[in-house]
Amino acid sequence: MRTEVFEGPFDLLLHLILRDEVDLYEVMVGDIVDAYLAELDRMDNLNLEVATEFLLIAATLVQLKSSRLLPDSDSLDLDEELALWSERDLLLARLLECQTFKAAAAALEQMASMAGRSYSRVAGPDERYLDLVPDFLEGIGPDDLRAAFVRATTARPTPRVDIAHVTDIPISVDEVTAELVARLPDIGTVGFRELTEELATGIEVVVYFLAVLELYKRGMVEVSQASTFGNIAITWSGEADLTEPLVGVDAYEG
Amino acid sequence: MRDENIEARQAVEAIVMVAEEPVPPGLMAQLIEIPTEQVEAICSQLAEEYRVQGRGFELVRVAGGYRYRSHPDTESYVKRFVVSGQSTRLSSAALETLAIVAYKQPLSRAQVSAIRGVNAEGAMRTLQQRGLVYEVGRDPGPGNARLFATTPSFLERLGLDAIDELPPLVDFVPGSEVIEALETSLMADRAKSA
Amino acid sequence: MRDENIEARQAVEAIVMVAEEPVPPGLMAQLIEIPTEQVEAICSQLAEEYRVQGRGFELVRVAGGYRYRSHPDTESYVKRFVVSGQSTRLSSAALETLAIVAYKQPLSRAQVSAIRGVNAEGAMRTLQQRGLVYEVGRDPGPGNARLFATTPSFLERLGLDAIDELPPLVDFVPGSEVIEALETSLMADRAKSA
Repeated sequence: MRTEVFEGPFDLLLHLILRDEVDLYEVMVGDIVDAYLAELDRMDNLNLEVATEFLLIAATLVQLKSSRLLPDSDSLDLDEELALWSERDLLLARLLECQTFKAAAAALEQMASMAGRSYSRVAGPDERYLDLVPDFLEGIGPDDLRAAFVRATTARPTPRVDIAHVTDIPISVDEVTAELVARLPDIGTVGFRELTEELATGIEVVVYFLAVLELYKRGMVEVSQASTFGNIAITWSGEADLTEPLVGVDAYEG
Repeated sequence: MRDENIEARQAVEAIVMVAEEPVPPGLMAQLIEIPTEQVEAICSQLAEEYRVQGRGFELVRVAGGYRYRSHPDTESYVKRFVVSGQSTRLSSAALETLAIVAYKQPLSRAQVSAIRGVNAEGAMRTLQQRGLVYEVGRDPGPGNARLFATTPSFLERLGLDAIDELPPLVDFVPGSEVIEALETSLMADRAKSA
Repeated sequence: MRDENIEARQAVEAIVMVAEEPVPPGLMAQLIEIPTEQVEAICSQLAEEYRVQGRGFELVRVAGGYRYRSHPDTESYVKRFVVSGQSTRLSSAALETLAIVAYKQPLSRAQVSAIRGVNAEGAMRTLQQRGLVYEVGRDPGPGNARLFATTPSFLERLGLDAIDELPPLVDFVPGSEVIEALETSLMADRAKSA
């Protein structure tokens, strides 16, 4: 068994779902964000695409999840409902495909390790025949040589993308939730934009958004949005449920 | 006739012995001037002889041709001998990417990325560098994306003669319990609000 | 005792089969953990068996070690095979190694390995054997590593007058990479809207 290194959002999702047999909507998004951030921390080398793709998936999941968290989810119109269904189907199909190739990869590895017990003969003709050998460089020109050089030298180190702004995120959903519980009673009402304007990255904004969702789910804040895409007003409802531990808030059954 | 067959047998053994890559039976047939079927028959006969005689090597058919390789039972000794330069294991990311290319070839990097859900550039580059995957052409459609396929050396690494010897992909589709788990978890929302 | 001997015989056959150069009996003795005399005895026994069985290859002692080679009787076929050029295409690993030597010469094997990211011993040996690369001196620094360069015959085969006629590396623009990146993001967009 290799050490668990999650390659991307699908991988992590599969792992969380299959390991714990969890309801995607119960544990989920916060855990996935946190676990994914932890993985990003452990990667010393990250392609920016991975992070971007992750945000896309996270957004889809947040959308799916919030449709259940919000009390008026029954009033979704048919189009929105259908759209959610097709997103679900798409996600399911992709997860299945991902899982299929995981299993295929394991089988290939098995085959390779069986075949790897044997070593091929590569000695070639002995000296007696060497002067008969036609041009080894047949069909190879200077440009092919340059291409080979470039291949050999650029292939190895994967280009490093500066990811300081991604890996340096010091926050988790739990932490932000706790922070908001501490800050909001004094502030009263605050817009989501103001709350997040100092954040450097999209992932941090997602983390804040999830934290707000959790507080809303627990009845600790009221949220309202005047218009589509408008600023979300968050109001402390003053009913802190201090008997519930805040650790693992995301697993809380709402 | 009998002498001729002995000569052909010897020629097959000699040619495969000096080759650096699997030798296609058709090529041997041309060089020895016998039908390809006879080459094939000689090769299976030889392979069987080596097996019966308990040789430390075997004659195998991989990647479309015949080649000598050490017998798997001798692994521990040969391993000590060839310690240097042996390829390291592939990461699970590279392996999954390789599986996708193997089953879906030819395909573009973007298609691989779409299936894996993460960018596959790095893994594809590793596989190309290891000589397991190579560029076979361009997509005739818009964009003319480069298309990739597995190399003969990939077949050899897996001990396969041809790509259609891979176990069918359908064998790896998750079992119903896994599908159910995924489905339940994705559909929970629906069930609860119903 | 008899089983042990069978295992040792198999090990000898396997090691000599995968070796690229004659294998000293002392080395095999170490690897198999038997006396050198026993290795020698096994080798003469095997050579005799192959002779009696009329194999197309022989086990010979040359340059202080044992190696397999094609039987002299098969010469005409082996010649045809070698001349056909199918035996000896330069592998992509060898070509990349050659390119590194060509552009960075003179340099040591260790430096080649460091650039390629994999052990380059085997590839370097192939290139030397084929007269494309040769030893030009020793590194004056610590270790006194052997330094290698491409041969005049290499230049000749590439149709070059001097090594500085190789296409410059600086103006190499990885245009294809850029196109590929665009492709990927276009693909992602399509996936999103699907």
